[in-house]
Formats: sequence, C-alpha cells, structure tokens
Amino acid sequence: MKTRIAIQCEPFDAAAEIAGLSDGAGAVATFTGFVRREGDLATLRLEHYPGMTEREIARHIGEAQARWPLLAATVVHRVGSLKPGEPIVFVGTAALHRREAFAACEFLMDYLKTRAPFWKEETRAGVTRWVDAKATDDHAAARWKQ
Amino acid sequence: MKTRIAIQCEPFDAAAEIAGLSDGAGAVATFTGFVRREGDLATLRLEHYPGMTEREIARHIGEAQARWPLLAATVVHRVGSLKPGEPIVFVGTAALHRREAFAACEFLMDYLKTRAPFWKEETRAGVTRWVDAKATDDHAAARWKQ
Amino acid sequence: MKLLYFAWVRQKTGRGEETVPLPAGCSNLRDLASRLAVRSAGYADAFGDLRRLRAAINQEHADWDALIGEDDEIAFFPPVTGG
Amino acid sequence: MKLLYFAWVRQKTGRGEETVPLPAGCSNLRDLASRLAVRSAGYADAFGDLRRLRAAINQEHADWDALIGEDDEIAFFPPVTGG
Repeated sequence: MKTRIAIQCEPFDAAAEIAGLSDGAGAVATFTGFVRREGDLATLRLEHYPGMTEREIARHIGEAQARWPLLAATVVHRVGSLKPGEPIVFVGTAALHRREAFAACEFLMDYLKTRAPFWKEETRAGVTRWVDAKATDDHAAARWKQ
Repeated sequence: MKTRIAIQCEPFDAAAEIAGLSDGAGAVATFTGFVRREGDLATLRLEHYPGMTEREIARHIGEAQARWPLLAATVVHRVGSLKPGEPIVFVGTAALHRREAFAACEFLMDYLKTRAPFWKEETRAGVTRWVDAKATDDHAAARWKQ
Repeated sequence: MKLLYFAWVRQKTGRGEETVPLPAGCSNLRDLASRLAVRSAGYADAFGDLRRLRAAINQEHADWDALIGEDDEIAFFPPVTGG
Repeated sequence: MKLLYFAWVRQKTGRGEETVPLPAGCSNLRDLASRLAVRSAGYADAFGDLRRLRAAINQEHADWDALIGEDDEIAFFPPVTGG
C-alpha cells in the first residue's frame, strides 16, 4: 500500500494529493479540515511532537489497512500559525470501492483528532489560550472499537 | 446553501472545488471516482439525459440538505470518452462538523450511482458494450431509506 | 408526446427522440411500451422485456403504472450506471 | 531519562525538554509525575492534576501505571487537539 505522511507549515495541494492517491483506484475519499471563520478568532497556532506524530499516524494507517482493503492513504497535517479559512488537515484514502474509502477516511480523521499529538493554541482579541479537547472527538473514535 | 452542479466533458480541478466548498466551513468531505485501470479496458464513454440529470442531482442535494446541516455541496460528473485512470466524478460537501460532511457525501454518491441518468459504455479489445447496473449500488442507496 | 431513448434503447430503436401522438387507449407507461414494442424488430428488442428497462416522465423516474398524457416528455433507458 | 513537555505543560515548566536521572523508587509514570510536581510552582501547576494531563513513553501513549526506565523518552502533554 502507498502511504504518505507529511507534517508541514506550507499549504497542500488537494488536487495533487488526490491524483497521487488514485493510481489505478476506482475510489478516492478525502477530508479537508479548515480553520473556522469565527467572530474574533485571529490566529490558530499548532504545535506537535515530532517523531511521535508520524509514528501514531503510520500506526493508524496500518490499522485502517487491516480493516479495509486500501490501496493508498495520505495524511497531511499543517503546523505553525494559521489564519481562519486556511486548510489545516488533509486525509485521503484510495480503494477499489467507495464504501471502504469513505470508512477508512473517517476512521483516520477520528483517530487523528484523538490520538495524534497535535495541540492548538488560538488567539482571540489579543488573548492567546490553548484549545481544550472535545469529548465528541473521543466518542467519535470510540465507535470504531465496537 | 451553496450548490454547484456541472456535467462536463472536461477534467475538473479538485483543489479548486474544495476551496470553493470551504468558505467558512470547518469540514469538507469529497469523493473522486476514477475509471478503473483494468486489463483490457480501452475506453469508457458516458452518455446522460440532459435536463433530468441536473434535476435529479439538485433534488438529491436538497434531500441531503434536509438530513444534515450542510453549508455547500458540489457534484461534477464527466460525460463523453474517458480513458482508464481518468477522474469521472467528484462529489464534495461542506459542513461545520466532519460527521455531517462525510454522511452527506456518501449519501450523494449512493444516489448518483442509482438515480442519476448516466450510462456507461465500455470498449475492451475492440468490442463495445453497455455496462450493466450493479445490485450493490441499489443496496447502498437503499440503506438511506431505513 | 415527446419520446426520448438513451443508451442501448436508443441504439435498438435507431433514434434518440421522436414526437408521436398518444396512442388511443394508452393510459400508462406499460401500455405505451407495449404499443412501441410492435413497431419493428428493433423496438421489439428494446421494449420486449420491461424488467431490463426504466422510464421517466417529465424528467422524473416513474413506475410502469404511472399515467401519461399528450404533453409529457417520456424517456426510456436501461438502469443507470453513472458515478 | 529524557523528558519532553508540550503545549501548556511546556509553558508551565518553562522548558521543552530536559534530561534527568530516573528518581530513586520511581517505577511508573504516576510516581514520576508526583516527583516532578514538587520541583517548583510551575511544575506543581503542570503536574498537580493528572486528569488534565496525558503522557507517552518512547513516543507511544501510555497510562499512568505504565513502567518507566532510565533509557526512556517520556513526554507530558494535554489531551490532543489536532485535525
């Protein structure tokens, strides 16, 4: 299986990522997350744990591959300072059939949210604070264990 | 809600489609279908029912919107002659949360497969024949009625 | 009424569309298909087995029992295979 | 052993990483956190409530009961918020 994991400050090109995933595949599902445009949100800054991040993501791609017949998987996660409206994360999965591609893409996103060591710090009206984890993300990840 | 439906011969730019969907949205889910690279498949030709195609797709986007709080939905479907490996369909959905974006994207793909008036004709080793509909696609669409 | 044919229905009938008067005593899609089936060998081939065929009235999917009228646009085609 | 701190844990301890000897009688992550908590007001603030904190041993998520050794890379951080 073709796997691509990138942690980077730069924006990504979703079209190039999809083309890279598609080789011979019938189905490519993707998820792109954006920094929300919220009233007073000025900047989002992302920090991560180099080394562990890549290992955790690779491990979850391996788990996805054990569950579904995937042909390729790509995870690109940005770090550093981002503005509202900017893309922050891209997850893409390729399979022969769409059902598997969708399931694996959602699975990877749920695990990325709850297990990959990234932390967000937001600045609103000049005040900077760390973003709290959401219980809904834990619930989303937990449903794959049933 | 922002809706875009395009039936076209030309390729599409997935990155531009995602950017168009994302305005203020936290979550964009997409599906891209490709002509499979199969041993002797030389060409796939797609025909559709102009007018009905756009109406059916618009109707299903409306159904998706009634089920999930969508911010935007895009369906691009190519017609005419395509080669193995070429992208054939793009479905993208935007929502505040990923769960809704994924569900709506999968829903639209299932309905596109079973209700939108497209027909595929394939040429293998010089022999051209119409592609039969798949029962699995009917089952996929039926599960949304439960 | 306007009749449209797609995919192999178009190939078997030899045309993509035609305008015909609503045949007398023909109230639903099934009636219409059975009238069309006797027009020629090609039409017989296209309309001989309704299980293989689908239809739309005014660009909406319709059952064989659906009623039809003089002003309708009626399309016949195989099960769809897009996406 | 190598200790790494991320996000507000890093801010409260005032450093991103440090190398320290494994404290005597310290066998698991909970022991280690309680030793770190008494080092300064900043460390106390970071390690005072383990419910708010997460840890990894050698780049894998670990429970507070997980055993630790001299050669381990141990990281402390808040619940993750990526994606």
